[in-house]
Amino acid sequence: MILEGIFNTIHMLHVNDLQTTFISKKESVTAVDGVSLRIPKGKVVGLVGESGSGKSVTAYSIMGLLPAHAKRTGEILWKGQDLTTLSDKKLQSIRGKEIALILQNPLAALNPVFTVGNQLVETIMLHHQVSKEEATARAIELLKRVQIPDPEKRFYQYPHEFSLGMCQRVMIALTVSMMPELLIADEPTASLDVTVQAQIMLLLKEIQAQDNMSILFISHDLGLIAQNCDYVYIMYLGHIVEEGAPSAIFHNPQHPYTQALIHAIPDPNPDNKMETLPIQGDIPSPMNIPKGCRFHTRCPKALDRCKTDVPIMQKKGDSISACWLE
Amino acid sequence: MPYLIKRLLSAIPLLIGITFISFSLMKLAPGDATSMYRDPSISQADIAQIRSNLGLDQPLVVQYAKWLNNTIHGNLGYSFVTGEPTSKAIGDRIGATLLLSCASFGIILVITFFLGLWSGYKKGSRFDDWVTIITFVGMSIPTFWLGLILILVFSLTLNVFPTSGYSNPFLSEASSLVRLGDIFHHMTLPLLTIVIGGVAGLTRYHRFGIISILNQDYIRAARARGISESIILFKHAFKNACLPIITILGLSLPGLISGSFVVEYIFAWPGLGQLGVQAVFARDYPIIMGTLLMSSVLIISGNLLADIAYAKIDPRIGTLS
Amino acid sequence: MNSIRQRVLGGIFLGLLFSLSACSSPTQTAQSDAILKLNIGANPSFLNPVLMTDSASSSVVGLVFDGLFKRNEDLDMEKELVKSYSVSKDGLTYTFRLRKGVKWHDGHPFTAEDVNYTFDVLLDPKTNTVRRGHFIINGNPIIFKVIDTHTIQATLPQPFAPFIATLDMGILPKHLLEGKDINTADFNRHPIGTGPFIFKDWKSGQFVTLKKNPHYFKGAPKLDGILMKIIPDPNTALMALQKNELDAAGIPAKDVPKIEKISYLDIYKYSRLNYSYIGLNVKKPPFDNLILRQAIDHAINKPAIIKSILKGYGEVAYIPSHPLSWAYPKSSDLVKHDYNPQTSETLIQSLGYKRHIKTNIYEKEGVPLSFTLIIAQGSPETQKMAQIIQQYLITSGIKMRIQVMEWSAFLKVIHSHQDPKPFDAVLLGWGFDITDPDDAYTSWHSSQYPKGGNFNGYQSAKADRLLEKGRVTISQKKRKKIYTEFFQTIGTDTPYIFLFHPQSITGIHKRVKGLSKPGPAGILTRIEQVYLED
Amino acid sequence: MSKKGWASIVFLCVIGGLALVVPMLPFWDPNSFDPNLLLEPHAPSWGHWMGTDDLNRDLLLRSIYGAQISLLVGLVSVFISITVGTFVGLLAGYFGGWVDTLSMRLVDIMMAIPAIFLILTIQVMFTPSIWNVILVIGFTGWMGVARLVRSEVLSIKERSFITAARARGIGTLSLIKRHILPHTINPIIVAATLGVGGAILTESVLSFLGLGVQPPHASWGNMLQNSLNYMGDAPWMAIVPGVLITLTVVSFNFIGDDLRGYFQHDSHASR
Repeated sequence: MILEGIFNTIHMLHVNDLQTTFISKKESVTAVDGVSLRIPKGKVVGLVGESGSGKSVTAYSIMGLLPAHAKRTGEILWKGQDLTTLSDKKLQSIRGKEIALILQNPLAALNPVFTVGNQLVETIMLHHQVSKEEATARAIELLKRVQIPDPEKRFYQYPHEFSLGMCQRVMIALTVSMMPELLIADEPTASLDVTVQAQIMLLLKEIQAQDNMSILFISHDLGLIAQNCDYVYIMYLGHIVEEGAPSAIFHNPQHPYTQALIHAIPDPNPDNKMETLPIQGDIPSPMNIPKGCRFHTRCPKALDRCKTDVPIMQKKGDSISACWLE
Repeated sequence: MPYLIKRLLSAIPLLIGITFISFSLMKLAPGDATSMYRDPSISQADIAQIRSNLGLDQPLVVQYAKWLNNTIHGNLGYSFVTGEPTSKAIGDRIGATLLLSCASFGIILVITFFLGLWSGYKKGSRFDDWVTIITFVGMSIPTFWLGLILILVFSLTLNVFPTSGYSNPFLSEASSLVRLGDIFHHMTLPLLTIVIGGVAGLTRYHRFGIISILNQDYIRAARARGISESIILFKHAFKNACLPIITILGLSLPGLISGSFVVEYIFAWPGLGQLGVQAVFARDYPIIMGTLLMSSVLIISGNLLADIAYAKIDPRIGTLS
Repeated sequence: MNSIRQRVLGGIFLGLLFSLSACSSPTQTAQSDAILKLNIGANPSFLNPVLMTDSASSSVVGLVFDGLFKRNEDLDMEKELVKSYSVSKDGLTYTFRLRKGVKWHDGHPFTAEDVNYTFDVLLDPKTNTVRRGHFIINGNPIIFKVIDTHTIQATLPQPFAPFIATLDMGILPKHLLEGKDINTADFNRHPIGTGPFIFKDWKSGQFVTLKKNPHYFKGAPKLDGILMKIIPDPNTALMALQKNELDAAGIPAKDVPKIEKISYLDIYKYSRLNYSYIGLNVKKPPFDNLILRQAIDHAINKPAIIKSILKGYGEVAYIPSHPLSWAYPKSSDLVKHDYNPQTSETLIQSLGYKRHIKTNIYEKEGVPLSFTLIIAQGSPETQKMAQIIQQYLITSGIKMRIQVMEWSAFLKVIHSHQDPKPFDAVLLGWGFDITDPDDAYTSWHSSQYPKGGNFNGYQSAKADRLLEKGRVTISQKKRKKIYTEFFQTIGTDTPYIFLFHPQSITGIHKRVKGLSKPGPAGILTRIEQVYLED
Repeated sequence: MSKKGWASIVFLCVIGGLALVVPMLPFWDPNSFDPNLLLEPHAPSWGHWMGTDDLNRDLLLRSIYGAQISLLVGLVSVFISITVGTFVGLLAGYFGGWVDTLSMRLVDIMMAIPAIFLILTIQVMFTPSIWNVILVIGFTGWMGVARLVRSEVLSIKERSFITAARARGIGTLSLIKRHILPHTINPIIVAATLGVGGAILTESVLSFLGLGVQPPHASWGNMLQNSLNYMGDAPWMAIVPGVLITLTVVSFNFIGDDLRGYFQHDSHASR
């Protein structure tokens, strides 16, 4: 397969035909429908899509953090072990230690009533057999490493006393403290200012390189993904519609949705008059999924066939996409 | 400190407002303390003399000003009905009320804590369904009805608890341990009556709190770090869930204080509520005002304590110093 | 000793609840001491015979203090602190010789100074007492004078037959109270008297305990002490009786069959000195009409009410007196309006009223025959009775509305100073305190309206004359004749619809012995002779 | 709406329907009885499905009339609390400044006076009647609503559509009426539903103290008070109204709870 060709490495994570459904008394909503992903060791894999496309649900499905009324089928192979079959206890021992998660709003992700130090020490002591003093020392060390000034003082402060960017640094410090093999970063910079965004991305890449982590980088920002990832998945309404190397996706997108996403990126150069096709309409509700190609309701080039038949993933150009268009 | 002082100072106009409004309401009600002795054989001259002795013939504002002035000087006056100093009458009763309300408070908190936590955590489960139904029924049962039924069942039929009262007077010579046991024996049924209603109401809030907290990102993030469910529940969720509970407790303090009066009435529990209600019926103004002042002070200081506790738990609220 | 409040409230129904206050009863013996456990139903107010106004206090005060006289089970005035007395020929000067050797509970000797002090305090306007009026006759106070340490003289402004009957009030110790403000003195909560029991402890809202006075001048009581519990709710009190937490408790009539089955309890039934009635406002339509008042009297089946409300424990009332009183007329001298709906309707029709076709209510000139009965809140029995009366009247074509009022509001209406007063009719129970027919004076003399006890506006020159004559006549035989005529006048004029005299029903533990003859004063009037059998 | 919610609605419809229809039928009078008979409570039988009270009156019939009064007291008094509370809350929240300070001080004062003293004192001032009970419960229960509405208004005031409306030159009155009030309606509906249950309970306490609805008219509260003397001998007298009060209050609470869940869900979805 093409993937092996590109990376030539082992896959840490292999998601196979994942389907996640939220069941309630009134109706069931399938937020992720047949997603397959591979994440090789030491690489950054991007997952792109509009909000509501099922990116975060994919992340939570992998972590086993879905609410009780959600149902998950398919395989999630982590180093050959199917996470969907593991007991809660087993899963707990993998979370954090092997697979970590960073969320979009770093302030909300920190418990407001405990100090930053408390939460760091708690995590360190959970994953490493160290004394409290040792954990404290390590925590301060970590704060230093994620470039938080005055870490000895900051250690005793509460999350609300930190700026958003600082909070995200704390979250990264928390992640680093666990030394995971895979980090799932769910829009880690979406709530940050552009300048801070760059700093955080830089920090993440640095950490990733130093620890040889794998990252599943989830974002709605195709530009950010293209700059930072080794491989990209495009997701629309619970389906993967296109995947490939960033260069391929960016320069020769096959799926109309990917093309639309790329065209939606504003170009700072006024001379570069590329035709911009704004995506029409809103993403349909997952409670009311269109038949056939899920994108046909918004696709400018939709054929009759698109309304009835579900396209399958096939290699086209340099990437793999799911579209009936020739 | 300035915060505390500011809060305390702001309580003063509140207290003046409370007492003035109550005083006026009380005076608008027909009759006064002397109407209790209107009997055909009592001469009108006697009644008029007593009214003037008690100062009841003066205008409302004058009476209030006098009361306020005396109160500021630490003199709450003498009961019209018993001639007893108001402070002593209240002092005699407040112990019983505090005992009953503090004990019920403590028990309610403990039961609520586990019940709310678990039903919130197991939201939608059979356990949660039952807790929901039971708490709703508990909230909806009329207190006096419940109290009477408890007496009927536990006291009269099963004969395990005394019907009423605070202690067995024969035990006044017994060791303090025996006497304490006796008080608790008497307290069981009134306590149960208060606890059933209290637990029901509070558990609802606690459950809500737990559910909304368990949906927060920081809980998800903590789980993603591999933190165990028990630590999540008892450390991360618990401390946050305390915040709404403290608010509710602060708000429901007036209800708890005045609500226990029905219970005090049924079980002949010699508390402040009983004193106050009897005083309302007897138009015993000094006692009414004393009781009101006392409960207002309790309520205001309870709210203050709630605020302090809130600030202590929630670092986001400005520090007190 | 009935308190004033009891007399009013007293009414029968509330009285039922508190009736125990006047009596006492025994309990099971868990302790070696012989302690009698009673319920006084409410927290006492002043444990001071001059200031108290409630029955709970009087229950305690009656055991701690002695009066100059005491009313015995036959309602006669018996000498207590008085050894002997004489009255001057003109009926104005009474000389009382007091017992010697009587000691206060603190050991101080009792003298005439104490008696003098007690009446001084009573007459002092600064004292908040409602008893002053008993000792002021037509605006002039009775004057007391100490003759020697054990003799005291009272001088009346005019002859006053009921004087002795007011002297059962407890006497206060001068040495403990002189110079203090009696209204707020601590004495009122730690009383010291000369009576058979010594005050021990009062836990507000819980209980009062008394212990025996070993030096009591009539001999030490056989009981070691008395525990007076404060259980306001009568149902709770009844449960406490069944659980042996009380030795005696008043029993609601409906519970008698249940209590009768309990082998260790005895039930005593005895008359109480009161009556229940509907007071009609005779100053105001519709009850300014005598025929209509009589029609209503005929419309109500009193024996049936006694059966329903009192389960038969009571007798029909015809006049404002009690069959046990010496002044009560012979049955043949009573004016009776027996239950007869037919007579009632005939009387109403004679006034020109016609039944309305639709509502079936009598009306005249388009105005329906209707009125409002006000009752005081607090007694379920009173409410029940009002509803029964309502049913009787509706059958007779009279519409009666019931208005329940809180006590103070209720009293404000009936004691309003306007003329006519703003009510149509009230349902009340009246008690007698002084067992002298003169107590009718305050309720029926026209001078007592609108300010005073004559709240329904009954004014009759004939009744006034008889009442004035009755209080200055000393001979009991002559007085009985006067009052018989007075009661006949009242019976004919029907200002009240008299309903019944209820009985007190007390359940008492069998091991309580030494009970006195059951009577209006209860069964524990000889408290010093009461004992507990093991 | 949950199963409990539907069951509650059905129950309340049945009770409410009976309470509405039965008193209009000319067959029975719940207050009348034959005073010449021996009057005592009778146990449930074919003639009287739920037994009779101490005056031989049918408990089922009285319960239905009682339902009418309890529901009336509950609904109307809550309507009053809601009206007053909304009015005060709107004024305080919208105008702020001294209006806010003054009205919130008043709320603080009213809330710090133990409710029962307030109600007792007011109630004894007037002659007890159904309408006074309603007024007293209504005028002592508005403070919570005022606080709720005020905080809603404060948060709505900050939202951009209000600024936009202002920018379009919309007057204060229609701004409040058309833009602010509709947004506070959901929490008000929830508070009202829960309040009805509370008001019914308060009425029963007042009746227990003899200050509620007066005889011969039946309310569940005074039926319960009446039953206290017969707890041991005629338990049905206590059980029938006691259970009815509990079920009705539970029903209102269930519905309120469902509504709260529904509106919360709704508002999350729309944001």
